[in-house]
Amino acid sequence: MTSYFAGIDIGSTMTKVVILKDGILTFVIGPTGPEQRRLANKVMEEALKKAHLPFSEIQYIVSTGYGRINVPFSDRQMTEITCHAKGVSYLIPEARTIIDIGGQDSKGIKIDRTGKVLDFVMNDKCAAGSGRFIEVIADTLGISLKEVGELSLQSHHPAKISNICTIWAQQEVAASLAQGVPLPDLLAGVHSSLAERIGRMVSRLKIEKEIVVTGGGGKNRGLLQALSEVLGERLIVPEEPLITGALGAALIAREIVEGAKKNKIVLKTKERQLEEVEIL
Amino acid sequence: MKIDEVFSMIENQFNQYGSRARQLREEGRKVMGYVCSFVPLEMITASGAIPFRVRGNIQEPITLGDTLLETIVCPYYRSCFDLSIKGRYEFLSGMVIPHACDSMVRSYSVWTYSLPYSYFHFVNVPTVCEESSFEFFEEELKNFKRSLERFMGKSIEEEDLLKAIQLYNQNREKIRALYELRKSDPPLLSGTELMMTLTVGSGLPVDESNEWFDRVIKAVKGRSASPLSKGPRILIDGACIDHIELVKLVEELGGNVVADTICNGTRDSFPKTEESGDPIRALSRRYLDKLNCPKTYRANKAGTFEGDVANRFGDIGAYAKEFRVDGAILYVYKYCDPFGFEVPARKAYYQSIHVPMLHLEDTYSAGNLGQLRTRIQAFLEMIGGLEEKEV
Amino acid sequence: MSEQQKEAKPKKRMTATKAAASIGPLVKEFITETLKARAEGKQKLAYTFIVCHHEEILRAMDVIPIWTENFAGVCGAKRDAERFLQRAESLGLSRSLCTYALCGIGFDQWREELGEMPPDSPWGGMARPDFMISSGQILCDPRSKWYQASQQFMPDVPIYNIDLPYPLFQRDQDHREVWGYYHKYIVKQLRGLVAFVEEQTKKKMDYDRLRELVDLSDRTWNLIDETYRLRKAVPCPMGTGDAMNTMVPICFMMATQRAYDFFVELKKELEEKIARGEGEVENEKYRLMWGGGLPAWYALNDFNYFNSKGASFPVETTYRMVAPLHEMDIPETKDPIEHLAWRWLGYWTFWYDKARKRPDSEPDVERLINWIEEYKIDGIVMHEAFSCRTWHVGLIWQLHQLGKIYKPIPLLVAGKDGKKEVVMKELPSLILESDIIDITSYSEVDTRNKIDAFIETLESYRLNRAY
Amino acid sequence: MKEERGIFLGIDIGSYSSKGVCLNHHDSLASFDCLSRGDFKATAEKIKEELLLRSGRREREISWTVATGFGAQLVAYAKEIKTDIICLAKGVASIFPFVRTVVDIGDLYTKIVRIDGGGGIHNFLLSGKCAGGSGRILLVMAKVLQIQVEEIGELSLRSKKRVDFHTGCAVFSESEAISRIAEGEKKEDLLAGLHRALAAQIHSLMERVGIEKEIALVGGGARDVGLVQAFQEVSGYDVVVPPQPHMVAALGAALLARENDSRGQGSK
Ligand SMILES: Nc1ncnc2c1ncn2[C@@H]1O[C@H](COP(=O)(O)OP(=O)(O)O)[C@@H](O)[C@H]1O
Ligand SMILES: Nc1ncnc2c1ncn2[C@@H]1O[C@H](COP(=O)(O)OP(=O)(O)O)[C@@H](O)[C@H]1O
Ligand code: SF4
Ligand code: SF4
Ligand code: SF4
Repeated sequence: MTSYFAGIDIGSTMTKVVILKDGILTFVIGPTGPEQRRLANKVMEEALKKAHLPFSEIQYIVSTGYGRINVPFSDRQMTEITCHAKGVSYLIPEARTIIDIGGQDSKGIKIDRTGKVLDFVMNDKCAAGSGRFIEVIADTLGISLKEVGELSLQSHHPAKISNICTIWAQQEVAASLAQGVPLPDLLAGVHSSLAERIGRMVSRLKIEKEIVVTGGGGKNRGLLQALSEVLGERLIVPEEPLITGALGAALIAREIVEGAKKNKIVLKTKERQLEEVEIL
Repeated sequence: MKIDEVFSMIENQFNQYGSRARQLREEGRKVMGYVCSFVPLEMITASGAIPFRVRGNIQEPITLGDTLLETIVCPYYRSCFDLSIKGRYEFLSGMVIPHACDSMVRSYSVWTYSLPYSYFHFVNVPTVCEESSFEFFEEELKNFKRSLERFMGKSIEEEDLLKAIQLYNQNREKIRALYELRKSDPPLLSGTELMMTLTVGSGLPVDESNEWFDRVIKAVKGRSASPLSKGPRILIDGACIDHIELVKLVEELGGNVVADTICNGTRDSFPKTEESGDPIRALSRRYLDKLNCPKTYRANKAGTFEGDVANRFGDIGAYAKEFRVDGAILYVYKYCDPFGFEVPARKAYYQSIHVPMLHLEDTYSAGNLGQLRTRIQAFLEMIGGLEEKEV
Repeated sequence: MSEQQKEAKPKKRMTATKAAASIGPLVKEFITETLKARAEGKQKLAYTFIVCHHEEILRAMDVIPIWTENFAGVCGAKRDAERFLQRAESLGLSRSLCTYALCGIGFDQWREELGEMPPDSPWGGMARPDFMISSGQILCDPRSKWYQASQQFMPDVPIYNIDLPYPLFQRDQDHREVWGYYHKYIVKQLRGLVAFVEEQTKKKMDYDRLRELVDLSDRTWNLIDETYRLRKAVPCPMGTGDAMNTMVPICFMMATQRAYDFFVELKKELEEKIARGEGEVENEKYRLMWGGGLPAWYALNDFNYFNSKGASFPVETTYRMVAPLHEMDIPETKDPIEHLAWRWLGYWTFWYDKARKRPDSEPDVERLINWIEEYKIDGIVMHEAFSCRTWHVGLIWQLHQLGKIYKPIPLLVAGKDGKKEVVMKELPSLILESDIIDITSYSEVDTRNKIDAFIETLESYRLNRAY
Repeated sequence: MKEERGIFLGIDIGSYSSKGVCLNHHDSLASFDCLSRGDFKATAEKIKEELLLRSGRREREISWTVATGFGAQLVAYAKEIKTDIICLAKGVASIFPFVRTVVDIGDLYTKIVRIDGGGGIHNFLLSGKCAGGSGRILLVMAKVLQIQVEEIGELSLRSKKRVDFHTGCAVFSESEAISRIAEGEKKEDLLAGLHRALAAQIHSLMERVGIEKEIALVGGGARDVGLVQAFQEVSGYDVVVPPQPHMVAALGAALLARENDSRGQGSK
């Protein structure tokens, strides 16, 4: 009998599902909104459809991310830190440091060969240290997140963003734009400001190579370049940096099942049913 | 008493911290507030007053306190001041503050001029620990004694002091016995229960506190099973932790808190006072030398960094072994200078004894706890395996 | 939080006095001297802190002090502290701790890791010491923990920690009741320092020389006091901006002839300015007191901004680390060490008697009151540096207490029915918030905005003063 | 002396909204406000045009203009820039001469100003460094809850259940709100909780400069009746709110412009 495992990562901005067979069978990325429970159901449903699987085939499900407790069908909840470590190590075994830049926080994680977490730091008190910073600015400038990275790479004279607070920086950027500072320069400034902050945080870990960037920040080439400059190191980005958390969760699901099998333990699982939930 | 009864009474007293002290005040006793582990409680008890540890409240936002005290004071201490100035401890007759950290020293005037108590005293504890420091500290304790005598209107006799020393030594033995109950795996007494019990004790006259500890010990010994399931065994390293939220969070997430170095725990409760010889001298040794607090500078006698940290933090290693600790959480408040400066050295020490450590900087506010949650959970995942938890 | 990272070099600050202008090169010179001495290896170098009343001992033993607070301040003033602060943070030190210490520890770690000075170190960097003298004063925790933390990176460098307590002010107890045993302890601590330095330098203390040096710094001390009192003149010839320079000989050069000569010069210069009626600002409108807090070293230009609005600072409570010796009620003694210990106690308890006499006063508040009167002060400015509790806790309360006990200012204001009436108001005050050297905590726009509003406040007091 | 026909403009360019007031020697002729939308220069021009249009005056009749607020530097036609502190003091004193403490809940800052009836300042304090304690958080909330900022006040008054909302980061309050809604909390209860938390922060800021009665709440935040009520409950003080609380600084600026003229002082 083939076994299927799923990991679901409910982030503050994106919900991601990975279904695992021997390798990644399928993955789906959807937005997260106020209705986390419903979206969890929806994204899962989509993933199952894509994989042509009935829900009952999924042996074990691990949820992770900011909204991990809001997943009605998850059998076990794990933090993003453990999950990213597993996921990244699976894709890039030589990774020793992970920098995850998400919408709610950013993290630095040090791992060993097997993907075990050795140490970590995270920032989550203030939006100024997270991907949200970029989102807010992009929104102010009226450009989409997808364009942000490329645009900033065109800059020759990055602007200096003097405010840390996201809200004040937003104001500053808007004012500079009105004064005619070119958009790419502003974006480059914003990226280096965030990169500085992230660099400062991860420097608390003794950074070792290879360094892998995950989370939405990994999709932003402007930010990556700034970060690489700050750290003075080469950065690796997985093909799809958003899903390493969900992938790790699925891998952990598999490990749990295998471990249980070895120790002849019967695992409790939740009912495999997608519910309709309406909020707002 | 049944165990549930005991703990529900403890919880009650914990939630109404100070109610017994208020009652005693109404009965005409004098209740003396204090903070930190450096105030010799024996002296207060011997004077006839009842020492009462002033606590903060992590659930209550600091408001009134901020109007007089800068927010760069350690948040725990600000909370203590906030509650005091809001009148929560109006039953106190006085307040004794020691020289423990800049937050305490520099705000001493603010306390003494803003609170309506009729007695204030500052105990100047030396920063270094040498022969001349003991001499000085003895004089300082004698001055404290004279000051208390003046306030209480009666002299403190040597036998009063000796009796108080004995009572506190008993108290510390009982606390030791409570800690013994955490050695089994899973521990028979949860960290949350212990923290509550100790906190309740710090708001009672020492003889009453002794009775309570006896009750708890007896009840817990009669327990057939632990209130917790097996999980990583955690040591909490830090300063004044007078709330249960951190420990509760760890235990909620599947860790078991089995040991600590904190001021409200082993730092203050394990070292005992010599019962023979001159009592003041004995007290000066206990408080200055035996209390292992970063506040007291201890010269590097080893000449190497490794040797120095082994001397300074040896108790951590000993507890880690004794209580079979899997990991430690170093919990330090923002703006706490004595502990803050030791983080790198402590980190190195934990590495040297191969105990994984999580460093948390907290702002003593309930709003911040959510942020600790993910960190603690990840740390527990990091040190615990995946498999053994499932049934 | 505003961040002015890697700010371009700050504009050169204009000083009012020639003496203040000569300080920059002077500091550079003594930092360079430490580097030279390190290279030559003839004299011993010691890390140490200001306000310990131990300079005489070091100088008498020919030990060259490396003032670690000074170096951090230099990094701050050059707007080049950030990289050292970040190093310290990456070691696990919280930025809420004394940033001088963080800067110093970050620098030490870097220098020890490289085995040489970090690249482009400000003024050549801080030399590796032969030993460190920290100070477990009742005054400041970081000064007792800092070198211990630095020692992690240079375990071979020994520390001597001098404990220098003084009795805190208690309203109901005369400090003289207890200072006998304080004095005894401090003397032992200082003698312990002598023994330590003797051991480190393999030299014996020359007590005659020590006595001379103590005498020299006593004379300097009195001279500083006389010089600074000249600033009572209207218009004020020298402000706090300059005093943040002239603090250098007070804090880092005591017990040297040069410090004495410096103040001879400064005194002469001030006397001349007063004779010419020349003020720090051309048109003195407001006289302000810097009532508490170390300055933001990277933003000393703010003093010029104040000046540009007609505000002068004749007095500051910061770095005025002297009190007239003859007014201090301390026992005479021939033993220089005993004298140092008395001077220490006399200095810290200087305002105690006065404070005890005025109901609800307190030494720090008492000092404010005295100086408000002596220097004809119109308003108080304080700086709350987030990372140092020592000098920055209690400020809000001091202002509060001052408002409560000090005579208010009568102002004419429009009352409820529109008629003018006299109300009594406390002295205007302003608290600026940032840090000593962490520039990320500073916002020039905010600060200038606050200064503008404060000047408007002073102006409305000036215009509406009833009598 | 300027001719009697002269008019005086007070322009307050805020980060959220910009306001202008036009006075002549005796009366108020016109006022206008609009959202700032980043381009302060253009906004300032627009306000001038609207004010002239509404007062039926011409540009050359402007005797003096005082600009204030976040974007004051960008009002090209201003003769003078004043801090919003003194403008608030002037403005409030002209409406409520009996007020001694002004609380301005603006978009980026909360400001406390202690004043006398003549518009003199006695003390002041600004919130700083983090937008978590200012009016912006209301805007963020309105956006997540999908309501208009104008509706917040009324809605929150309908709250029946006490929900504690931990304000922290103005940006993250969004995600906190989201998860609280997901947990089943009602919008009105959340808003009431937010108001309480914000009110407590403002109260504590106020205590630091000392409170003297009467108290006026102004600025855009004072248009939020829920916040005003929460403030009265939390602080235990009654407050007065002028009819157009957000216009007060602009009014003060215009008054200063007129004063300047009557004192006959010139030049920038
Ligand atoms: N295509 C993209 N280009 C640039 N940035 C992106 C892109 N997609 C997402 N992001 C960034 O990623 C963040 C969300 O990342 P994610 O790791 O999914 O966070 P979370 O787990 O909190 O939802 C957003 O804040 C945004 O800044
Ligand atoms: N009608 C309204 N109801 C409730 N809140 C409002 C209203 N209008 C404005 N606000 C709030 O007041 C804040 C400040 O507005 P305003 O005083 O115009 O700001 P500024 O002058 O700083 O630009 C805004 O952030 C918004 O949250
Ligand atoms: S936690 Fe630290 S700063 Fe706070 S009171 Fe205790 S020793 Fe002082
Ligand atoms: S007094 Fe303040 S600035 Fe100086 S070392 Fe101590 S904490 Fe640092
Ligand atoms: S500074 Fe700004 S981004 Fe940071 S917590 Fe405050 S409001 Fe949020």
